[in-house]
Amino acid sequence: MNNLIVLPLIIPIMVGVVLVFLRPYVKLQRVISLITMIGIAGISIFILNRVQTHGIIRLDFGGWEPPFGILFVADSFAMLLVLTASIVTAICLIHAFSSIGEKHEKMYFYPFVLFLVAGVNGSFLTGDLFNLFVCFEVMLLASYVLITSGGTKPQLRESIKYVVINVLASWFFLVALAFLYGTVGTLNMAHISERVAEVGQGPLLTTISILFLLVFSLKAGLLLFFWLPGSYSVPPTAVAALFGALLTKVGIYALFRTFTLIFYHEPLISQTLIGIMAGITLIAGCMGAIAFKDIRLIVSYNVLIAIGFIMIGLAIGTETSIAGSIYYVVHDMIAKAMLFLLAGTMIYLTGKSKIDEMSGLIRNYPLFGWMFFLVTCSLAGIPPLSGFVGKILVGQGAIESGSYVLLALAFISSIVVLYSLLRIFLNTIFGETIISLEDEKPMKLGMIIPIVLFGIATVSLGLGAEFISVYVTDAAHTLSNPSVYIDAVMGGNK
Amino acid sequence: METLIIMLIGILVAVATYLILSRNIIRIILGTAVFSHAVHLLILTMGDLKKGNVPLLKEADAPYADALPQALILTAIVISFAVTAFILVLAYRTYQDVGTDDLDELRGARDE
Amino acid sequence: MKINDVILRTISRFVVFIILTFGVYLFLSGHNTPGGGFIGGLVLASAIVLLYLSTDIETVKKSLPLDFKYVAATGVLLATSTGFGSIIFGVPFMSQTFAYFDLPIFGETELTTVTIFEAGVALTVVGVLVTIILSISEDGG
Amino acid sequence: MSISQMIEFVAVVVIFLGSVMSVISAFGIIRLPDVYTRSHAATKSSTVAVLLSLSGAFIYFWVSEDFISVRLILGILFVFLTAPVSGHLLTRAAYRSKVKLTENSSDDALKEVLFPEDK
Amino acid sequence: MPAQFLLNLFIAFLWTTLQDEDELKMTTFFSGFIVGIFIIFLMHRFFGTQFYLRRLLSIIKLLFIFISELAQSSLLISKQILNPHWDLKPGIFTYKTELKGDWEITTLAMLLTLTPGSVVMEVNPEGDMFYIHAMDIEQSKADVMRSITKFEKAIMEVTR
Amino acid sequence: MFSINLVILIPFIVAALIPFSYRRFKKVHLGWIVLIVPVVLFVLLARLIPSLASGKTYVHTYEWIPSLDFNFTTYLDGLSMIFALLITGVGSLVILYSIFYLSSKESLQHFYCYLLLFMGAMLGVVFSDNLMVLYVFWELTSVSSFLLIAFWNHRKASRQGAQKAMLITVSGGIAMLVGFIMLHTMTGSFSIREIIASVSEFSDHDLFIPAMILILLGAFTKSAQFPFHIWLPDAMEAPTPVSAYLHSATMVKAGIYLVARFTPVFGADEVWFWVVSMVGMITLFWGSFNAVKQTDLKALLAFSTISQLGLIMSLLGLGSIALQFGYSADSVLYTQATFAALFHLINHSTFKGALFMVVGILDHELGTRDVRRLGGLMTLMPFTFTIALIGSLSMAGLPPFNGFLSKEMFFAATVHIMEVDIFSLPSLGLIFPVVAWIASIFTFVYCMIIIFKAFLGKPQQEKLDKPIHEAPIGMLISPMILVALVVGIFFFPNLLGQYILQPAMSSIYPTFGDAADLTPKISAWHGIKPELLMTIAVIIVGAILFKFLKLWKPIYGLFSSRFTFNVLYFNFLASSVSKSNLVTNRYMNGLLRHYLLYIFIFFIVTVGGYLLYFKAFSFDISTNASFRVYEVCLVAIMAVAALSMLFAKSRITATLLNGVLGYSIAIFFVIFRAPDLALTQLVVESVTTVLFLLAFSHLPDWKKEKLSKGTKLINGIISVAVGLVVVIVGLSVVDFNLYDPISSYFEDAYELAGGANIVNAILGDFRGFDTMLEVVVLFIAGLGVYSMIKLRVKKEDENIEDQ
Amino acid sequence: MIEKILLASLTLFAISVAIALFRIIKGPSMPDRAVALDMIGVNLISMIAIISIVLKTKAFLEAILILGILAFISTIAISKYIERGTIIEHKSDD
Ligand code: NA
Ligand code: NA
Repeated sequence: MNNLIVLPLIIPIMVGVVLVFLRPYVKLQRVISLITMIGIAGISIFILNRVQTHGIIRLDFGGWEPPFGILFVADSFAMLLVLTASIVTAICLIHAFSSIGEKHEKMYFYPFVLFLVAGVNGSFLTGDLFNLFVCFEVMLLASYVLITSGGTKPQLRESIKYVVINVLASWFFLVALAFLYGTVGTLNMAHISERVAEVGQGPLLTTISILFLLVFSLKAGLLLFFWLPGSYSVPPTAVAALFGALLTKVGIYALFRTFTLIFYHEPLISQTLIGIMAGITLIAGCMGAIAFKDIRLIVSYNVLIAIGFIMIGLAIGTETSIAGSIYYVVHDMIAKAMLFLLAGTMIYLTGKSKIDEMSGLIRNYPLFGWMFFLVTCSLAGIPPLSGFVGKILVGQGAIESGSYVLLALAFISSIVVLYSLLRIFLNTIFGETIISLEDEKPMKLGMIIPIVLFGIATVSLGLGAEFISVYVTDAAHTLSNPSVYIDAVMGGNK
Repeated sequence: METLIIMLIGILVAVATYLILSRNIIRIILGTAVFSHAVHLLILTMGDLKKGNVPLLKEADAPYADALPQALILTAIVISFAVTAFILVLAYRTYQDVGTDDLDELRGARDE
Repeated sequence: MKINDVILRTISRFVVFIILTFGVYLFLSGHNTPGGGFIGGLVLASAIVLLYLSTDIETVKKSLPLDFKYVAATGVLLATSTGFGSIIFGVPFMSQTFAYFDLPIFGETELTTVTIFEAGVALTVVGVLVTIILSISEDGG
Repeated sequence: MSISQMIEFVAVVVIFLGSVMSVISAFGIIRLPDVYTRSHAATKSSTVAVLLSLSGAFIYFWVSEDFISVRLILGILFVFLTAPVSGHLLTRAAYRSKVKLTENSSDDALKEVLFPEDK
Repeated sequence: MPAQFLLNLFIAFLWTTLQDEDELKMTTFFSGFIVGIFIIFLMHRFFGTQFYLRRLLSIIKLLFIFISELAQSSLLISKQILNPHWDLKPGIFTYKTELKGDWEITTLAMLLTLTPGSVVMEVNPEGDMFYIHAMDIEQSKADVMRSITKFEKAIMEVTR
Repeated sequence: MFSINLVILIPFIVAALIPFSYRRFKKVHLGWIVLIVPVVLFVLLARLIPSLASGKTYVHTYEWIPSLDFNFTTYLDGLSMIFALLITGVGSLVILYSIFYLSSKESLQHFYCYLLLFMGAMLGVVFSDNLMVLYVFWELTSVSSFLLIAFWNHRKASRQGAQKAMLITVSGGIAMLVGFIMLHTMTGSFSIREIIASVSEFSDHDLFIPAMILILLGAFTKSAQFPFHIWLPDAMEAPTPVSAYLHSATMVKAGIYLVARFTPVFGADEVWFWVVSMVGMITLFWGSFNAVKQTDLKALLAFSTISQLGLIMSLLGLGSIALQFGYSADSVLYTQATFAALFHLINHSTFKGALFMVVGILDHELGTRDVRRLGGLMTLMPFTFTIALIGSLSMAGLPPFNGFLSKEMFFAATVHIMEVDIFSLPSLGLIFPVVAWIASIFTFVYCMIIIFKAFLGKPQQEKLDKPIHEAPIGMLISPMILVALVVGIFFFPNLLGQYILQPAMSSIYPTFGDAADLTPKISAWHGIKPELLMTIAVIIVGAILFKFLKLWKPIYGLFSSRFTFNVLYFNFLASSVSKSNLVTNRYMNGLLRHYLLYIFIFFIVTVGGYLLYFKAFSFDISTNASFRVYEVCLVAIMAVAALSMLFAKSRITATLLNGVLGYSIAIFFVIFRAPDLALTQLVVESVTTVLFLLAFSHLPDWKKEKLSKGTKLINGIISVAVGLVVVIVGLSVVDFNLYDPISSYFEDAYELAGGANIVNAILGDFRGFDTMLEVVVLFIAGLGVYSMIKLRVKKEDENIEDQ
Repeated sequence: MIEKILLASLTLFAISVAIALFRIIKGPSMPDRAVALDMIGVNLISMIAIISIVLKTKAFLEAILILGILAFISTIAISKYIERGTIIEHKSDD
């Protein structure tokens, strides 16, 4: 039964490889990959519910007991992310069907997406730090390919930077792993946590924890986000949406995991430093979001704001604020994917990318326009859309712990988000219509459907927050109480 | 020995850092290669050096050298190879299409 | 004067067989001595690389009409499906089993699922390496 | 000193000879004036050096551990086979990439065939 | 000739089975092979061809030539390197051979390369002309001319 | 009893139906259908007035997110009833009016959809007991207001006005939200009723004042209080029915509602009194002062609205002082200010609604709202004129109109406050009547402007595009009903007082016993009191000022236009954008080198800094393994090879040096007893070299690095520092020996996994999962390289991506 | 005694490697460097053989053969690169 939790990783991989053999049959590839993602979403729901009834599920690969083998650990936090990632991917795939082009599709586009998902899911699920590195690499390699797929000049230009910076990040990851192995002599995260707690997190271990902070911050785009705006604004729309939704979340996940499970003993790092970094990220994101006229840049900097916001939840570190961050992560994955799809579709429709070059799209594409408005409200945290619950809980945590600066930054950022997106909305969606009926590119059904699906998701996630609250509460509880996780991993065979 | 190797690692890291800060893409790629050399040595050094025999049970007797870091390095070597291959191709594809191997000329358009 | 690669070609033809044999040996012997899927695969791949180096792409294609992408894909499928097999048998994913058999000719032989797994690894390594090298070489020339 | 110890000692001396040979050839690599003459040092002395040390090792393992290493034999064979080829390929490449012969050189039979225009 | 080899294998196998042991042993097989060699040597005239191990002998002979050339040349080059007054005249000269076929040419080229003071640089497209770099052109030319017929003969013994 | 929750939901449901069904109503103006909603709701609510007047309240809860205590709880009491009646009542009239105002050619489905959205949201605001739900509806009113202001979004001014309104009100909303969360932190409850019930327990909490200020920020932005008033004039870009409805009668009063609602929570605090009343007073003055200079009638009404909202706000502030004193016979006097506030709230909606509709009529029929182009309409548009006259006079505070009554009460309240002696400076209280009086003069002046400039004097047909004519009857019905109310309330004020205002007073003063005590008897004539004298003085001075308007109007020129709040707002936005652009472009400059430098500096500063500052460095060479000479040689070789890479003049040299490094590392793997590693390293290194060579045939040889000396120096320093940090941490880690690694377990590999090669057993079995994924990594790379090479974009496909 | 000689040999081989490294750094021509690299490979083979004796293990004998193979392949690749600029051709000229 526990084998179930490897499925979110192994199915995409195997299906991806099979699709390589099905190269010429594009339609078949589409159907199979979509079914795969929906299937994984279904499995994830099942696992998520099982976690509620049976507690954390773990799978020792090869039957080797922790800490000796590699294992997957499915707790509510991980599964929530896996579930959201699967849903987001499925929807982005639908968009890709009509936007990515047959040439790309025949160049293994779907296998790469599936590998990306596998890497992402693996990163969420693994309970072994070195395996996390490997899962990262699966995800990264796939992302390297996807970011260049198409091979336009800007893509090549940005992907070089993206790849080099990520290679450096991976290097730091290995250095950190080496140091950690040199000190605590183990790789299993729960076991590391036990050992770190046993001796107390002395200065050396804290130094190493900063190294992990550096690594995961690079992935998460926390403070070290320089690679992000460029690389998120060049790939094809569906890919950009996937990136915007998934990639940084993996880093965020890792930060949450390591700094709640392992290195939670030194608040100077786990709270103050992360708090400062989150704050700066937020400010930089806000500045970037209003600085530019290129839609893709505006959207990319909005990613930073969300990262800062989510990390503030960790920096505050109360159970409430962590729950808030979890809500917000789930929301952000959906809303960001939607935003990226909208931005990309807008560029596709007009052939322009600057906000002052387009206008009045609402006349030509009313539904599209309203979806943009919806996502604007959602990302600005306007209730009852999905961003709202997380925002309140983070705020609540901040007030309870007296982190007023972070509180102020977090909430002011919502205004900037609103401003930056309203600027797009008012300039492009509203305004004098510039596209005459003859020049109007027809809106492909395959492009608007995923956007609407995301729209429905963000509304229902807000209105139906109660449905996921039980999972979020459990996830936050596990994160706030490391012993829950440790007991599940180290507490004998299940 | 450990101290000596760590000093060497330090030099490798410094060289790699200097290389990766270059403008030329090949230098940068070489920088990443040197980085991986350094970290492979580092992982090995973090297990105890020379404190045991070859980890082949039929070949030698206990004590054995720490085999886990060796396995990790093996994985790391293969991964860094994969990445190097990719980045090399990326570099020359960029050169073919954009016409430069100079990162300063790959800044991209500014948005005012 | 045109280049005459006769020496290189002749020696390589011979050397390639040494390397191939050695590669298979490394692949099989990994269980008890250094070697295994990776190294075996790498060495096999270098043999093929040597073929390419000493002759040319077309010649190798004629004598080795394989699409190495599919070789690699088969390898990955093989490696993953040994893991997947465990799911069917209801044991933890990636559980490897091993047993000793007394076979004629080979004597006491160990048969393990790891070997299948490693075969997958080796195939992938060969497939990927050759794919990469071939793709670059075929490009624009 | 038993026979086997003596043979072991001889093996080690063979190895040592190899190392001396190696240093000499390395010295040649610095001393000789151009790449062609240096490749003489590389293909000959250095090959001999490695053959000596491998043979020494082979003998040593044979005597001290009663182990006939096919891998070492193969290694020896391999070096023996490939060293001249390497020398050939490298000098050819050097000439074709227009690396100059040393000033002292007298004849150059290749020049008229390969680069007649440089005359 | 392959027929001789197969027959030899068969004899060895027969020998092994005749030994009637519990298990197959490499050593038994090996001894059977040697027995086979002996039998075939006696009977080789029946086949109307040369004894197949003759070629092995010529190969071994060739190998010795190789080794001795290598030893000489390495000594020579060591001497040249260590000679404080280096005043040799290097150069490139040609040599036309009568050998044909890839294996023959290759073997000869390798031999020449291992000969003291010379390295084969090029083979012409027709495959009958070597361009040889010599450490000291006068001496090497002479050396090569002196020993080359010996080499060619040894090679042809193996291949023809 | 139907649930109040349904009252909120009905407009939303109808709004949601409109986009799907509006096409069916081609023949009928959509407004007629929509009109049913507010009328029905009004009737439904009105039927509850008697029971509310008898002290009943209605609570109903639907669970929304019970685990977070966000529940859809509605609470109908006197206070919410006033607002609900305004929302549905004025809503009905406005929709009726809009049927004639908006032609069927406009996208009515949008208009009514937004309007219903707003109506539902606004009802939600006033009925919600749960703070979070209140916030939901609060923001929804901002959103719907945004949409309505931007209704004619092809106009730039509309879009800008909408953006400004949305930004300011949503920002305020967010501040308010934080305040709400603070309240929850203090009380553990989101229910307003529960919070009010537990006021005494948390009024000395540290967060009490911050929460108060934040909530007031929400109220002030929404109610266009100084200095947040700047959005309201721009919001006049909306169609006039919207201005009449949202931006004078209802939405802008949400802030008033909020202040009234929270008076029982915060009112007992002195800060509340000062902030609310002073902000109200300033707004009152500033609004009326600025209204006078407007030439656009709608802008004039906008400033007038600002001013009147200030008036109501200040009254609520003044009324809160009663809570400071606690319930006593004396303090009841001060509650009259609150009473006046509620009274004026209703009155304002009536006369201002009517006036907006008048302006709408002018705009609609004549095509302009500019007083300079109007004049002499009295005779040509008699009905419109009558309405305008009544509305203006009521606004100016003249009898026999309801405005007179509430303004009198306002003056009375300011006079009462003057007598309160709790202030340390006794003369400070004088501010209130003085400001009130001056503001009223300006109010009088601009009311006269409406009457005289637009309707009296000579008609100026030449300045108009359309002939002057009376509006169709349909457009006149709604304003007529409103002015009828203006007059009606003047004559029967106590009906209103008893049924509507009294229950509301008990909501605001829940601790003040019998609400009947708090309900003064309103009478038009109550003897010659200071307030009456003040009114008379207003009329006299106002008339003089109006007469000599031209003489003193230049005063407005004294205020530099560069420092108006409006300009400040725009400058702030513009400079944020340009500064952000400057700063972001500066560090996000697209240079990989800089990005990497940031990362390295972060590494050096945090990792190195922490290590050194907290003295984590420890070093002991004695535990080290021994070393041999040749190993030192190898180390030296590697170091030299590495360093030479920096100076290599050609890429092949560097690649070969990298190969030397790789091979040497393989030797170290041998020395450190790692046979599998040595093998792998050797092969991988060679294949990598081959790859480099392959790629080189597609790349140019490298040129000398064109880096300035300074750059090189920085690079050098950073590189050395990075190396040093790694060394220091590495040495410390080597010295850290508290744990045995877990790897001794793997030494049983033969028994456990059937392999004698431990490394291989780890790779194939113990950690086979890593290996499996590693194979996948390799596969992705291979496939990726293939697709990257094979997939090329044709030049023409590269359209905008290339910019 | 034996070990001392072996260590001395190792040191000598290491010195040869160092000298060859000098040639790689100094050049002047590419073939010079290639010759030196080839030599380094060959010397490393010897070193592995000797270290195997010192460590009394047969675990590294595979490495000897591998290094031989790879040094050869690298040399071919480098020389072809120097000579033709490409190391793998589509089709031979003949
Ligand atoms: Na525009
Ligand atoms: Na240690």
